[in-house]
Amino acid sequence: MRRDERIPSDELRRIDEEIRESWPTGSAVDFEDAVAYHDSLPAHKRFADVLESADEPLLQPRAGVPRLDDQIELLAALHEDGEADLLPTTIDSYTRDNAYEKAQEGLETARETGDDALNGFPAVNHGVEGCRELIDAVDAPVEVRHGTPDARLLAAITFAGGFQSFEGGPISYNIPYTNCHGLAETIENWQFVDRLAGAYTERGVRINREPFGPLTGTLVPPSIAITIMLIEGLLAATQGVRSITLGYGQVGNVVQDVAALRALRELGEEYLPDAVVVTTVFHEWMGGFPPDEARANGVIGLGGLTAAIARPDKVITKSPQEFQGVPTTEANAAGLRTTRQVIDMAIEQEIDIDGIDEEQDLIERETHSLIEAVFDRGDGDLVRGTLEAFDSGALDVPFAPSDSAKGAVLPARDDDGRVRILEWGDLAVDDEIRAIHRARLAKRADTEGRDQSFRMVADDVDAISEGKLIGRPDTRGDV
Amino acid sequence: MRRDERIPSDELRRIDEEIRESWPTGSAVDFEDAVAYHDSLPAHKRFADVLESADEPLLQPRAGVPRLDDQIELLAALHEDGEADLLPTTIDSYTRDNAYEKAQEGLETARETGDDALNGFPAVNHGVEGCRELIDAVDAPVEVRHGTPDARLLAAITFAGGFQSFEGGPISYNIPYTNCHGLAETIENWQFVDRLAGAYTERGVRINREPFGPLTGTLVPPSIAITIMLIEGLLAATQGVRSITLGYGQVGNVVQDVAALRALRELGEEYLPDAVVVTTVFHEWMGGFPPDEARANGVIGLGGLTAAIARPDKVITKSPQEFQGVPTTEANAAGLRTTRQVIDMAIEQEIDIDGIDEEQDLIERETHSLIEAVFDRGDGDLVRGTLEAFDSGALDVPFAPSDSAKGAVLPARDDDGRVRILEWGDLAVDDEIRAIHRARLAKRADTEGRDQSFRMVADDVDAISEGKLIGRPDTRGDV
Amino acid sequence: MSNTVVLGVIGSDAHVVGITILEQAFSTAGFDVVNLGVQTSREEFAEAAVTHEADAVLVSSLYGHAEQDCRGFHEVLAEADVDAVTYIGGNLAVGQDDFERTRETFRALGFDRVFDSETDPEEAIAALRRDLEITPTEADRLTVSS
Amino acid sequence: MSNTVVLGVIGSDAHVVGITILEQAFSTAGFDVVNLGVQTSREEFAEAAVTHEADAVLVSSLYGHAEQDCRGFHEVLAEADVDAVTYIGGNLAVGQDDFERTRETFRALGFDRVFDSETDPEEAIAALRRDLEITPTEADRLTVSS
Ligand code: B12
Ligand code: B12
Repeated sequence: MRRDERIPSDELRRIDEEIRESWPTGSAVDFEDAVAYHDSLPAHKRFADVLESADEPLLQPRAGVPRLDDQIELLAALHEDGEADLLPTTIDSYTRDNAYEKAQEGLETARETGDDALNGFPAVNHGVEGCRELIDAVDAPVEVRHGTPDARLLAAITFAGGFQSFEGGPISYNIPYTNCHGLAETIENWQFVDRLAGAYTERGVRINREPFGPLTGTLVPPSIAITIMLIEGLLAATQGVRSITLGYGQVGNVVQDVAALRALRELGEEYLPDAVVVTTVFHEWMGGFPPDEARANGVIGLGGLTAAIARPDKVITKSPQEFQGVPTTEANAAGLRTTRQVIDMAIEQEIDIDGIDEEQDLIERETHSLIEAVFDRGDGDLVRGTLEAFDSGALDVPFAPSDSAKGAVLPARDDDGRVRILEWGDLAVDDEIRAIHRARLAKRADTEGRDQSFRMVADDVDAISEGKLIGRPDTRGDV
Repeated sequence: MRRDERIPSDELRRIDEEIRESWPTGSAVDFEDAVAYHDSLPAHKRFADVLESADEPLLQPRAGVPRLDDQIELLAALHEDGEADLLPTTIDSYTRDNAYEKAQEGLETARETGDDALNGFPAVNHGVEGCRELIDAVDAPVEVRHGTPDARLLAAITFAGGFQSFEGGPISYNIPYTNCHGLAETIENWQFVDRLAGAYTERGVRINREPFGPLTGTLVPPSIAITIMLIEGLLAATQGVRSITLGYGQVGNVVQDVAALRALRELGEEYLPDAVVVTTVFHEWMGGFPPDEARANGVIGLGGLTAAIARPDKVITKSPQEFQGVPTTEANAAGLRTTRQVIDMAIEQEIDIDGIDEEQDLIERETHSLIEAVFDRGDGDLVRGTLEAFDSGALDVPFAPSDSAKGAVLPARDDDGRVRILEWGDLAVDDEIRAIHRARLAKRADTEGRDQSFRMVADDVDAISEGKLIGRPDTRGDV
Repeated sequence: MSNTVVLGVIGSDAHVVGITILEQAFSTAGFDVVNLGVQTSREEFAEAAVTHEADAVLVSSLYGHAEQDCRGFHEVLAEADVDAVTYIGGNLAVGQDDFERTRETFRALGFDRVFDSETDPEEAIAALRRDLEITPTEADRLTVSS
Repeated sequence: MSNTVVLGVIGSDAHVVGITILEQAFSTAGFDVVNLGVQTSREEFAEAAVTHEADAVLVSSLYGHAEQDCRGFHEVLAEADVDAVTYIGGNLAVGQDDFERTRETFRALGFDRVFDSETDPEEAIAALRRDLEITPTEADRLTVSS
């Protein structure tokens, strides 16, 4: 098992070579040439600089289609019609599984039939040259967004291909995304990704790294998400990453969301080394959306308003077609503009809501408790601490498909709609905190005249898609 | 000139007869028969009861097409697909001008060609029977919405036709809507309308009356709107109206909007007689909309959120197609559902924003000053006071097309986006209040490094349609 | 270069905000503006054009009845011997129209230019300068697409 | 009436929330549920169906690759001599599809019923009760439209 230590240069080279040899397009990667390519990019395509110097939340959609020319067209449209500030390239599911052969088949089918046989852009198959064509063609910084447990080859190719931001991390792209990879394994994989980003950083190409904050997107308690962001931020920093964007997914309660984003920023500054520039990203609601574009626009609007108050550095927008499937370009651009309008109308307003500080305190207390438990269990080593914490359930993620997490934690909303914890499993928070949650949930149970149970959790999971924040019993009756 | 006194019964009868004789369909109006018809309506079609007993803001769209069957279909769709709680019937512009002949032509063209040759439902031409067919066919309470300075015949026919709510008032349907009617004249006209509603009320049919709060819809300072609501409420109460819904149009600053809605309710309770049940209605942004449905959804979303915090009894929704023209049924229903989603997600949350009380205090101080000035000038008579106040500019409405208002007041947003007064004309507020506005506007001018001028007003008029709340100089540069 | 522009809202339309903005923009641009306000009849437009020897008549309509209101407008102008450039702008049709069709309708009614409600006043000013052959200025380089 | 249902998410799809809800709903409704979790292969479905003598196999797919993942699924079941009712549900196509077309596609692949992602678990339960000829209960009177 690796420790939380910087991968030595020779080891880096060894893995790098091995990785590049694992698939034909790997051979086109040349570090020196890549650094030169990045150096040739104009200032407005430098992801970290653009993000870190913005004075308003920047907007970024999700988007990826198999063919290069379609992807260029899609990104151009999102940039122009959607007024996106930052652009994404979402990778297909086969690539995420390292099934490059299948991705190749899908790409060829797409090329022949024009059908989108893949649910994203197979960057490995497009190779360094294809990626650079994309970077050259679009007029804004572009991030790789994926969900790949073993993203080493993807990183090698996309970094060399000119992408300057890379989403994911060993926990956030494992626990919510797969059940086929152990945590020890993904930590190793991501140490390489971060080390490679660090190598570019040393040469002046500050690759931005963005741990995936929303996790399973479904009622994730803020302190759990923030703890994982801190771990991934720390692991990345060890490997030399200097631009880190910590993420958080909207839960829909404005006070809790603003408090969480503030806690995320504060704790990020507190825990990450000074050499790292910390930024934050807010994801509009990542759980189940309403099956209706009009209602989806309401969800998006509330997200925009939350962003205007909390002022994260970046917002990842949703489209009104989220429920149904991958959105059309127009719907994707519409989600961006709806968000922009709300943010721009609200951001100059002084909107100070009571109770944010208290909620932030609670989140910070919980997070401190969790992250210190991780440190404790690691006995000086964060990798070990992380593994032990997940193994014991001291750290856990609700609705995790992965066996690497206990999945014993169950969240539910309180009477105000804030996400609390109903089932704790072995989560490392003390009784005092548990009592606060318990009291809040008891109040809700009381309001609803029913017991706290999985039924409540299930109702909450469906609530937003059914038009409410809280899954009250009569809500279900309506449907 | 009439005074603010209840029209005596014989006078009521006299005018009523005269009015009914002025156009053929008037002859079908029979008061006793009408009372019996209202009594036959089920509880869920009784407007005042439904509105006054709701425990969440009810939603109502705007909608009117010329043909009866189309109008029925339209309202059914808005009720079912839009989930509207209360339904409207918006009257066409010819009827508003009492040009029933032209309305008839338009209606016939519509019947022949299927084209919507009128911009609303010509209720007078459809007559009592047509109206009742509509009321019978739709499954929710229906309000008449129009903009008619002389709405006496329209009221006589629609009340007899089963409508139980009627928008407008002598000021609010004059000053913003026309330049062809004096204020003394419209006050007389509306005394009759209110007296007729009062006559039904006496018989147990509580016709709901709703003064039109948004006025010109364009940066109207809250205190001006509220003052006019109080005047119209008082005039209606004198005539026996017992269910009054005071209105207010969103200005887009959340704190100011919530403060204004609270002030509206408080002052309504304070000034209107105890016998009157006071409710409030919030109109989503009534000024120029963005020429883009996605951005329009953002404006609507902010309106929904404001409603969730302020909890008015009713919300009049906008559609994403507001900019372009009369919306399709689908777009109209979409505006309703977007609003519903935001309200239902936010309404159970405790969102207490700082500064609402101070803003409310300011609005109440200004309103007291204005309404007391009206009382003073009337020397005991509200009608006279109103006329003199408008005549002297002690009361005024910005962007008024009517010569009955001085139109000397010019509003502009302050640095926080709240609507303040830049040019006062002879508005009856004291120097202390003026100084507060001046200081706020000076701060903005300072931020923008430019003088306070009409340019600023013009920029603010366009701002929301161009994507911002405040018309900053660089905003224009962008476009 | 004191060119005179007659401006008003036609029919029984009372949307005044647009012409308030237009009045200010045209004045600032150096035109003499005669603002007739809202609910102006064809005859009032013609009269004002004669009285003020207008170079241009600018008609605004927002409420959706423009077509009915403008039928015969140019005949009234012709009878009064008005020889001015005529523009119309605003929300010219009821509902969600296709603007190109609307433009044709109003061109056929005799308007020299037809503007939709997304029109920036600067655009109309640039067009009018061109139509009246006023010495080009900075603003003129804006594209005119009406 | 202890009917056994095998449930899982096929392919490399890891969307677990839907099956978590389904598991609970089917259990509450009295079925024995074998939840295979996410990223379940065709073979794993077949094996579990054999081992647990499943009356029904419920396949979930959200991520848009259902069609590829389900090609050959019924052949694998047939080879293992599984004779169970088969349902599939979720977001079955990439993008904004027309669901009727999608339903046909999956019917042709051999599924007895195809559900979209708006499906309420109660609906699937009612359908299964009907298909397995389980004594009707209250819930059964719900319309089944799949
Ligand atoms: C504010 C408003 C009102 C206010 C008006 C207050 C007042 N007296 O001015 C109130 C609430 C009173 C009102 C009433 C009505 N309104 Co209204 N209103 C609006 C709204 C929201 C904004 C208009 C505005 O002020 N815009 C800001 C100004 C700066 O822009 P503008 O007016 O478009 O003008 C600019 C351009 O169009 C252009 N332009 C305009 N004219 C001209 C002329 C020329 C020659 C040129 C070059 C350019 C040009 O330049 C201007 C300056 O930039 C619009 C919808 C929208 N646009 O968002 C509806 C809208 C115009 N109204 C509409 C309707 C139907 C009405 C009513 C009939 C509604 C009703 N059913 O009660 C009444 C009509 C009353 C009457 N007699 O006129 C419809 C028109 C429908 C259509 N055409 O299909 C609209 C589009 C709303 C809708 N979607 O249904 N309204
Ligand atoms: C939460 C979520 C995630 C979470 C999942 C966490 C987890 N492990 O579960 C995260 C963020 C990790 C994620 C990842 C991805 N996601 Co996702 N995700 C969602 C989202 C927002 C909600 C899903 C959800 O939990 N809904 C709530 C549950 C209760 O409902 P449900 O899943 O629909 O299940 C119900 C019904 O469908 C039905 N049902 C389901 N299966 C079956 C089976 C039978 C037999 C029956 C009868 C009924 C039935 O009953 C269920 C219970 O009521 C949806 C969009 C949406 N629906 O709003 C997108 C969505 C499903 N995801 C999508 C995609 C593309 C992905 C990724 C590939 C994204 C990416 N590009 O990174 C990855 C895939 C990773 C992987 N390997 O699987 C797409 C699928 C596109 C398509 N089909 O065209 C969607 C539709 C979003 C979108 N519009 O693009 N996602």
